[in-house]
Amino acid sequence: MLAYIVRRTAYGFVVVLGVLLLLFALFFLYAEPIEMARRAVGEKAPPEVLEQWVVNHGYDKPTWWNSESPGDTMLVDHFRSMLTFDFGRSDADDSPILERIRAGMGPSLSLTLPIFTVGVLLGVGLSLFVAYFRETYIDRMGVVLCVLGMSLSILLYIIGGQFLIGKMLRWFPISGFDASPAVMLRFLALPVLVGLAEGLGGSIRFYRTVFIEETGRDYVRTARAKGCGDGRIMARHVLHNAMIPILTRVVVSIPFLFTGSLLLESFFGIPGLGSMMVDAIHGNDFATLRAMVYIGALLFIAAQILTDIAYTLVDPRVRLA
Amino acid sequence: MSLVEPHVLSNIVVAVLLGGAVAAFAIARRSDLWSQAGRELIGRRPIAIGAIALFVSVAMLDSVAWVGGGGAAGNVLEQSRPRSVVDRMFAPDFKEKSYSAPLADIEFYGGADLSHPGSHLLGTDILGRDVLHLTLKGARVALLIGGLTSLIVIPLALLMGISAGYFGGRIDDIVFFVVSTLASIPTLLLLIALIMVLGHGPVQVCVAMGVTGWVGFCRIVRGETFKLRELDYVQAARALGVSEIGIILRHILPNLMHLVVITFVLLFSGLVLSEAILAYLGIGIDGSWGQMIDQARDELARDPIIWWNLVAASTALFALILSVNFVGDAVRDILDPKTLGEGE
Amino acid sequence: MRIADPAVTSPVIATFSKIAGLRDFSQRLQALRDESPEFAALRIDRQYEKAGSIEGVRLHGDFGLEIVLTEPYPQILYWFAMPFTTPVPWEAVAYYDGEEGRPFFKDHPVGCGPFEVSEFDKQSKIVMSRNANWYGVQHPEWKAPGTVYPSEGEAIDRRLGRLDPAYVGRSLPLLDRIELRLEKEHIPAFNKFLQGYYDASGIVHESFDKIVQEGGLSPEMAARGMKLEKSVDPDIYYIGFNMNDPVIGAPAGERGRKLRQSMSLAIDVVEFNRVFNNGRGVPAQSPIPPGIYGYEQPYRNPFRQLDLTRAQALLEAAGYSGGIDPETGKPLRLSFDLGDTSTAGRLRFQFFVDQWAKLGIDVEIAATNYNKFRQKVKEGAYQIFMWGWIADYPDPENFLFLLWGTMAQANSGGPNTANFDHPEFNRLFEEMKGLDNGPERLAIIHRIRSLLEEERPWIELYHRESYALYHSWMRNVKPAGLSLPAAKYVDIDPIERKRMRDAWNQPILWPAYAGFALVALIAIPGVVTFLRERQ
Amino acid sequence: MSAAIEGSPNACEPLLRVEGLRTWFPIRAGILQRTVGNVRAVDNIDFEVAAGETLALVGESGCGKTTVGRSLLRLVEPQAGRVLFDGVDLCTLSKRELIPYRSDIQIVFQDPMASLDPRMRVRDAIAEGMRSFGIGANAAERTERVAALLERVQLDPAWMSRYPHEFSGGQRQRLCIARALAVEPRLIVCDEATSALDVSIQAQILNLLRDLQQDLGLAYLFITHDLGVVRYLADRVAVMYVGEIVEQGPTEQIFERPSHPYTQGLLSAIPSTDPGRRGISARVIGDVPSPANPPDGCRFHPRCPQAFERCGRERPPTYFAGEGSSRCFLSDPAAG
Repeated sequence: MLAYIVRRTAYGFVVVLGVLLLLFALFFLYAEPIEMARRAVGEKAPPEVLEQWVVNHGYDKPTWWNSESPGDTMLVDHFRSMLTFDFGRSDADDSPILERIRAGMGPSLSLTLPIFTVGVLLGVGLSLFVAYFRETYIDRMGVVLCVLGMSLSILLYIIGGQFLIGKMLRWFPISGFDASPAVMLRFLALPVLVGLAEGLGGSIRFYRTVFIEETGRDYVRTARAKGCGDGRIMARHVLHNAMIPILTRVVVSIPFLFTGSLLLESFFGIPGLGSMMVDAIHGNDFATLRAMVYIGALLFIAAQILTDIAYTLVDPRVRLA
Repeated sequence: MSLVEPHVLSNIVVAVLLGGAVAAFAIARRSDLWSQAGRELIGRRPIAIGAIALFVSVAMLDSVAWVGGGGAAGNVLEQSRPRSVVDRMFAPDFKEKSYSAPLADIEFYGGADLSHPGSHLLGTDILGRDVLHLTLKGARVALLIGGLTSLIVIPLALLMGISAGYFGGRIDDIVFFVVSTLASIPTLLLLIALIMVLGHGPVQVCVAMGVTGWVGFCRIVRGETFKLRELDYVQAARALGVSEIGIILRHILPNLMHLVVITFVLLFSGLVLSEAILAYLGIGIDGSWGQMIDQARDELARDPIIWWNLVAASTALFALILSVNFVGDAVRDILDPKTLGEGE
Repeated sequence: MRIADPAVTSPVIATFSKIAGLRDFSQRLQALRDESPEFAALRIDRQYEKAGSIEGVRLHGDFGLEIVLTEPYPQILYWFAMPFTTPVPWEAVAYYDGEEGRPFFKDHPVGCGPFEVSEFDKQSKIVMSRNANWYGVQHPEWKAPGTVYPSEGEAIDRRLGRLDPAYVGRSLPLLDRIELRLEKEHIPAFNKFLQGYYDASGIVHESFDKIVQEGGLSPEMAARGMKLEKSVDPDIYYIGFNMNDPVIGAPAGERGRKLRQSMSLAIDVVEFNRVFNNGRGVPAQSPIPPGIYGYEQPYRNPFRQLDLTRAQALLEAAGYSGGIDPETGKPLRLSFDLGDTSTAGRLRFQFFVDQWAKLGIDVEIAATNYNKFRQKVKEGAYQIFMWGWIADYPDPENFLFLLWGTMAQANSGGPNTANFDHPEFNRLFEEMKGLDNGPERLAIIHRIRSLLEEERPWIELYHRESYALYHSWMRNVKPAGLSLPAAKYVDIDPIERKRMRDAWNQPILWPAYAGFALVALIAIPGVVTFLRERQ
Repeated sequence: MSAAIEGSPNACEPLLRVEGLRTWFPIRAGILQRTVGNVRAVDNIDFEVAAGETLALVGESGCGKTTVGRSLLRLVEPQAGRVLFDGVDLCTLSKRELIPYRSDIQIVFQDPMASLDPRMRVRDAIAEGMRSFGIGANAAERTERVAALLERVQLDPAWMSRYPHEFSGGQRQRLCIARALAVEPRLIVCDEATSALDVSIQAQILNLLRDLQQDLGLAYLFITHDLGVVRYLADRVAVMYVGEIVEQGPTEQIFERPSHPYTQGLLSAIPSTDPGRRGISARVIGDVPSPANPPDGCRFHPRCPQAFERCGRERPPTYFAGEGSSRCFLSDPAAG
């Protein structure tokens, strides 16, 4: 077991290196430092200022190989800074990236955490409900509603939500954010609602399939034959045995709690990591984007390792060689 | 200037597609399995299939274009431009100066007279273009996104997945490493980064979507090939002296076809929906419904609101995705009794 | 001295290098830092002290400063009036160094006004609060000028009720706290203003019709007690031609000139403003915007009035009869480069393209992201582009230098992206530059203007008009462009604000109840029958 | 490469001779996935199959008999040993060189559902091997041959354009046999070919196999755990236990006078109508040991009712007696 964990983690690290290499290829081979500088410092800046900026951000070094001092290339810098979490400064406004990530994490989490937890609970609950009533019109309607929900663009959810709930019905403020908890709840209500609505269709359908597959198995029939109540079967047997697919889905989505939601955050004016990324995209802020992609990948890899290990713990059948 | 004009190329593509469709239909007819699945599908989801057929034919009609015959009188430029069949269904100068409501007689703001009063079924957009026309043209873009990307995703995933699953060993290690690396990066971010690198344009966007999209399918193919490789009939084929390539082509690939069909259908809706997000980020494809929705974002804030643009684009998008999702569900039920589990 | 510090990478270093000895100082400083790490570790004021003085800056007693320039440059006075030259305490510069959790100085401005920055978040907001150390706050009894609400002002102030006797004589600032918010999506932001969550806002062009009618507030908005302030910005939006281009630029000679003239005549900027800016914006006749010396309101540029007939005639004279390029036999193909791939951006460009299409010219939009666009500009691989310029200082030189040959992008990487390099213009410009405002300067500006009329390196589009809105509970607002020194006079009536905000934001709840009822209605019969069958 | 390939088999030389065949599967473990051991699926076995003869390979499930079959065809790669077919060692050939010999040995699998490609018509499935060995000049000729083969296995040639799922289990097994026959093999490995079938159908298939053997002079390597089938069909029997052949001999001899305690145990498990037979041999107790970690000494000793001290210490060699051989100290002629 320990050997497996160590090996799995080591492989995860190799994948991290692969991600870094890919990021390097994406962000460094393409970027035109002097234009990035112009964008960052301003149209009106004279050439020497631009050059100074390029030097300050380390974009003047040789890309792959430096014959004079082999450690002093962009490639080495890239790996070094990413692996030590020293992300440096934004290409757009020179703000320290790590600090901004730290600052943005709170708002992002305050949006994604409720969406995530309520979403999982609601998804599992509703799909149990639907699976319980399967082959009645409730189930069929539920499935159709899920497909309907999945077919709408997230843009439409947001625009529609803001327009209908925020502007016409005036239930919640249209957008904004406030760090004080009491006010925050009011501001977060609408984006959370929209986020929930957007994800619910897909997750109910997924969990429903899982549950229905489980209810078809022999042990459920045995339990029923033994005279177990339906509710008990659903709650104890089916839910318990459906844990693996649920766990996979849940664990894999954990990284997105940190990276935030690009669209929700920028539409609702939440100063989190998602809107930070949208800014980075619009501002060609490669340094920030690179750091965010890296952190997102890192979290994802970590989550996957955890899932794999959790598998072995949850399900005695899964044997990993 | 390219040797082949874009519209000629588009016509050729349509011809090839039509030919391919006919050929595929003929092959499917010969195969009981496929023709039976097809019949069952049409029986189960007649409306959705009809809707998709409608979208496809609109897209096809919009892809067949030629120069001449039409264009506003006296305007050499418009006359020299190729116009598609869909374009020809509308008058050459079917334009207003700016917004007009559906079937309105006067301009929405200012109330000036329209040049085509009462004939814009879905109104006009900010530049006075007919919204119905734009919406119909969006079908082509949507199918282009789905089709072109699938054209990249499916062969790539099949190639990588089969070679990893069939040959195993080093090849599998490499493919698996590439797959896990790509899969670790949040899809949307990778997509954006790729588009930044590749540049802006329909082909580039599709390539970027292809690069990010093949990973999931590749995993499925790899796993399935792994299973197939050990099956007795593959072993029997080996014993019969069939070469590796022959086994892959005759035994592995045909037994993956149902996965290809299911993946294609499920991939399609996801792709078209993510293009809408790209449109919001300013890196979408021109003329897509996503762009129309993105544009309508501002229009909802106008007072009185401009609703027809948003409604037209999102209804079209919704109808297509809904039909595809319904058909996708049915296809999955028919072709794969086990149900594969949704997405990743 | 900070501007000269190479570590600061000030974007205005070039301008201030006209001060004698500034560059020397900068180089000395850099050399000293490179030489010894001990020097670089010194406190910043010691470093400056050791690096020696700037030759062209001399002190005259406690209140006098003499600055020597290397060349005549009257505009430097404007530069001195800008934030770049605000005095800053070196202690603050040394303290806010980004180490040990302290922010950088640039993220934590230190000044001496009635407000201090108490929160600075580049992503979302700036909070300013009453500066307890301000002399007006510490010593209200002094009644120093600028620390109490004035009793007199311009005639318009009295008329608009800005000299309310209730305020006269009160100590400033009136507000404890000002919060400036950055909203990325302008529509929700504006809606929040309408709902009363913001006190003041600009107008989103989309909502213009509801708010502004016939130049004033709509009755509905006026009834809410809203106030509107308008101003014209000192800026210019223009379409530029790459004058190095063989088809539309200077190499094409007379043909190119006629083509540019023709294209200029086809652009209907009034219609553009109507469609995209709700009629806001002053159609530009020359590069000089209102409020800048040399702007003349009655002046009409003969090539900036929509005239398709004349445009077609000129096109024919240029050899492109009906837009047909004789070389290919097809419509003339030009490319319109832009560094904006957003949907909204493309629509605007499509508008111009449609207008040129009326002449039969086939203009293609080449949209790339901004970096690629900049790269294209640098390489000269572009034909037509659209750009804007906002005044740094109120002098015509600040606009006309955008066409000065020395500043051409192709030669020097300067802001003359049209690469316009006309000997006559260059001569006139250089002459005009050093002159004080007066008849002599105006005459030269007139000559430049008519030269540009003919040459058309630009199609001047418009100067923006800003509209600002205030709610009734916000008092004593007087717009003064971008600067904020008037903030100390502003007052808010929080009770009124609360009352109106509540009145405007009554939630309509019945649809929620109706929705719940509907779901229950649909689900219950099914549940009931299902359970009955199970029994 | 001698005259043997040219097609004049030496009378003394059997069709197939397997010498010291060993197929191990590595077990990897630890952080670096080093090989820490082997699953000794097939561990050093020898046997022969003469032309036209049927050798039955019997044993409990998991004893490695299926691996033997697949190793012969190199569907799994053996680590060591020689597989001499007509005197040519198949193990030393490269994959490309092997292809011509493929047609000589064919295999019929246990699961008739899994051994036919569900997406391939019967005609194409049977003709596939002909195409790779160039049997039949063109498609029409091949179709003709397919028809003949279908008749040969007592199926209606008109069904050749059907798909496998339209056939019953027994019919499919006939199809598999037809497919194997299509390339004119001399040896067919029947890997539990009748185990998955109903008893009545089993008999039909066995009869078919027997008829084919008589008509075509085929040799069979019949891998099974069903001793009834063995007695009916086999000329000789080899008994496998945990990767080894423990006893070999003519069917009569094995069934009447089994010398190895394991064989005795196996035979006693057959429900017998002869009451006198009961109780003679002891029942085999305990579980089959893991081939990854076989016991020291005789592999059977932990379960052997007649085991003595030497069995746990030493591995018994193969003792030959008459036509048979046994791997048990009890069979040691010296020990008597």
